[in-house]
Amino acid sequence: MSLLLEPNTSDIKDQQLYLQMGLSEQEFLKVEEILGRTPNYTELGLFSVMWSEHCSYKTSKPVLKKFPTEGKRVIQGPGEGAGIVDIDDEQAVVFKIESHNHPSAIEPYQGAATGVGGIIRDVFSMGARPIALLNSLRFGNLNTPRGKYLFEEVVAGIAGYGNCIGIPTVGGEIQFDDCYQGNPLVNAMCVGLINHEDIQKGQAKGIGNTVMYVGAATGSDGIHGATFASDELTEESAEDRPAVQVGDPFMEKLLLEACLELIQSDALVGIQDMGAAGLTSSASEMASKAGTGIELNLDEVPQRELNMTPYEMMLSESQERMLVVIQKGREQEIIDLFKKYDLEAKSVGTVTDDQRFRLYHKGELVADVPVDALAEDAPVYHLPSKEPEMYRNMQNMELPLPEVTNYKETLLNILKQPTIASKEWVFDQYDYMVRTNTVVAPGSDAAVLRIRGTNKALAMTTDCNSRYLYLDPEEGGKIAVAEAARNIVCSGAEPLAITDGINFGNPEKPEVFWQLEKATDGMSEACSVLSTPVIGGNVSLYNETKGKAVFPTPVVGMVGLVHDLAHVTTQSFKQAGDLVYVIGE
Amino acid sequence: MFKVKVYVTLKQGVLDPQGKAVKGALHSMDFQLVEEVRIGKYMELTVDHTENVEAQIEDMCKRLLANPVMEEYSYEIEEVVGQ
Amino acid sequence: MFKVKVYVTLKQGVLDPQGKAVKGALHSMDFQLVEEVRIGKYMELTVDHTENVEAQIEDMCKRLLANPVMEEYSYEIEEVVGQ
Amino acid sequence: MKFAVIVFPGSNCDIDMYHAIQDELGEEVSYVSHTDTDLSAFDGVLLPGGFSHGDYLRSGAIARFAPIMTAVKEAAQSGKPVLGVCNGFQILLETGLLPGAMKQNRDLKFMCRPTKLRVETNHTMFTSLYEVGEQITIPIAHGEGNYDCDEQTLQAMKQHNQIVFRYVGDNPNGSKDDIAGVINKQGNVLGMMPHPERAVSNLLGSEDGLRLFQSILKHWREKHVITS
Ligand SMILES: Nc1ncnc2c1ncn2[C@@H]1O[C@H](COP(=O)(O)OP(=O)(O)O)[C@@H](O)[C@H]1O
Repeated sequence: MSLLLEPNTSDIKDQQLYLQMGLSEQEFLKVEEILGRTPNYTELGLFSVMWSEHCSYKTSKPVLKKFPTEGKRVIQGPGEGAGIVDIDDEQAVVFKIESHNHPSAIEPYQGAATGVGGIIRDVFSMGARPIALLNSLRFGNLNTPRGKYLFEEVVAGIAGYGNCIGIPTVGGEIQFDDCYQGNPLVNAMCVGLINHEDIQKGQAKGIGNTVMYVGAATGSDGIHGATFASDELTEESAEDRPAVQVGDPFMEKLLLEACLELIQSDALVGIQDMGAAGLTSSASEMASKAGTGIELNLDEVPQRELNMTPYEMMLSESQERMLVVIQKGREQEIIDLFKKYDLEAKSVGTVTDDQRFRLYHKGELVADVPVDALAEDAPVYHLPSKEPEMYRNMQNMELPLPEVTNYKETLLNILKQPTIASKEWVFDQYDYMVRTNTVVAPGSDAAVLRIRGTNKALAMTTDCNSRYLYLDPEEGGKIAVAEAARNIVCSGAEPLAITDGINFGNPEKPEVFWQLEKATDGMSEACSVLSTPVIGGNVSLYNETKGKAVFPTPVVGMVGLVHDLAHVTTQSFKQAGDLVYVIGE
Repeated sequence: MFKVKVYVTLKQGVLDPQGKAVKGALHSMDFQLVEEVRIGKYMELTVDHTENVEAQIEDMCKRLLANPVMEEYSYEIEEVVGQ
Repeated sequence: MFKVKVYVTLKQGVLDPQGKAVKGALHSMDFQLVEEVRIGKYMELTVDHTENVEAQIEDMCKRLLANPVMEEYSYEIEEVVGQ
Repeated sequence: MKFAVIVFPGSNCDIDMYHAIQDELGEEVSYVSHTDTDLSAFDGVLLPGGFSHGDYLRSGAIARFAPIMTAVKEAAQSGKPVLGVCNGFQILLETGLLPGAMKQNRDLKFMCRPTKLRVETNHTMFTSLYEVGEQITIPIAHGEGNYDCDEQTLQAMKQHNQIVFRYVGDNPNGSKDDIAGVINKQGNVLGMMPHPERAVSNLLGSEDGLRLFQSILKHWREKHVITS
């Protein structure tokens, strides 16, 4: 029914519908050039999500390229679902951070919860067992009803998802500042453990192999989420959204266990989660990376609603879904495997040899585009950058030294700041102990988890003081990495690598782009000096309300290796009479 | 006094994991006749007599009792006589 | 087809922490007229046509939908005509 | 002694329970699926924490209908030790193996923290190695641990010494009479919200929970192992 109402190619051109979908005039022309014709509505949808900043990194790619990404322990750098670092004994640690800022501004509980769910899928789709969750949160003024509501609901959403799925939430950080009032930041990080032999890739290899869909059915929730995440929040954003994505951690728990069993099967060729841009990004990226093509029969896609159009199915961001590629002829094994977990696995397509992305619906070919055009060939922009005047003025300013007259009062006032105060109210709601590996719980510098059966442990932390970055993005970027490294070292671990969550304003503003460049320069330098390469991350731009950007907030998630459990150290004073030293300048 | 019954349900298209789980449970208990289950909230408010009850209830629903981003609501107001 | 509406509420006398919290929130929003709030569940079941619908619904409520130790239930069955 | 850890869809403390028995108690233990129907090979049954079936509708409400629950009831009737922790406790309540019901925590929030418990009786097969009145530290991690029952049930439980653990000091969740754990009249089915399996090694903060498992083992040995 809605198929008939869908705009045709002349509507698309005449009404410039691509603009609403986030494609510029030039980008639209480029799509026409690639196809040699005007795209239909479904095809336009594919391009618009895949070429959004969220999926293509079209404006941030040039700066991200500068990050040091190699190191002798790095097994997988940026590019796959999550990065992987060797921790000896044929074991490796897998981790990544992901933002869910815009969804959390609209529906804080579900936005935060589905953010957690998404990052967990990124980690287990690499074949790893997720062992810990962390987060990094930014809110506006806690004394406003809205600020308080967002804070409480985001924390509850993170807790709700992590507790239910049974992965401990072991750390994080929270900062409050007015600049985040209309645009809170919610970044979630997941850490997993893997044996080298189990490492998976998200690739659709082997012509003729079968593409299978597993997990929850597709609904009309979150359609166009990736595009939405690549634009500024507006008053209308709430009503704009077709349907809020709701997380189902129980479903994901089943999916997680099933997928970890699946990776032991030699019938599995490739696996990837359906995150932002759902079926579109997972399928096209898997084919593009393998140099193959993919054909999907959308009639086979499990659907939660009646009469879904190809456009809706391809752009839906329903949660708890995975795409897997299976050796031809072994589908039944996979169906049986998932059935054990009360899940459905369905054959929805085939790997082809012609590097095309083809979609069929009700017997008709509804989309036919070159697969690389969606994934690899997305445009890349080198945006202009400009040093803000405020920065120049500040460099010439005399450093104001605060004068303290009453130390006790000042101390108490500092401790009263929500950003400084104890976060126990928050982590009390997180099951940080489940799976009984948490040796150092939240409340110290970094969390430490033992690796069962060994004498090793992993230390992990998230850090970023965005006020420093606002004043000086380059120095602030260095400080963020250094702070994370200090937290890791103070816990008794050797820093291994970082994942970064880049949260900035609108990069089309030269001053914001300048912040982005400088901050990543600073981070790159610190990472080189500390030998902590960047093995993956996430970019969230357009974090603005009413034209005002948030502070530059590149969150650093760092993991370290404790070589011996005896090295584990916590923050607290241990007994009266112990000596206290200050080290450093 | 009024007794107000408020019904809050999920909007069309919003996933209802609870409803799904309950349907599954009912099926495994052999209640195959159940086609769909949607779970919402039911609230009973006891409210003092005031002029503009309906407007206030509307306001409460919109601002607190239902989450307009994902939920819909309806209500019934009954006057409680005597005691 | 039938549409069945099931209401599950806490028994009289059982303290309702959620209701208390909502009442507190309403008061702090200046809805002083609210005397009491009780929060329960509202479920909508779509059910195939069968002979003994009522008996089956009764059974579902007793065994699964409500916990007899602390909850009560009631329901309404509506026949959905045509399509 | 051979323990079964029952795994429901959504259980997530099954592993913790398994390792507590295997690594710290040093006894035999196996996972048993919710779809199995036979527990005759086991000497003790453990229902672990987690979110069976997502805790949707009410915690424990759906798990109660799992095929394995018939065997759990049989095990309980035959006098074998049955321990339900957290979600396991909630399932035992829904099943009716223990009296009462669980509500959302008083503050409506999930809470995870070490709590102080008082051991109210050591005349049970689960607590014989504790002193009566002893205070132990065991963590909780739950959103629905606000235990409730009617007055009559409470009196009956008090009379039969069925309240095994109470929270000391702050009652975290608002449970009636500070109840943290209760046992059935026969004395072989224990349900508790705090997690003894998370308190079996000092590396993780406490080993006060270990004696609970050791008590079970001791009771079993006294009954079954003929010493010559
Ligand atoms: N959002 C959060 N989630 C979990 N733990 C948190 C969160 N925020 C802070 N914490 C924990 O509280 C402790 C103190 O955090 P923070 O105030 O950021 O300290 P620091 O400045 O030393 O890093 C840390 O152990 C941290 O992991």
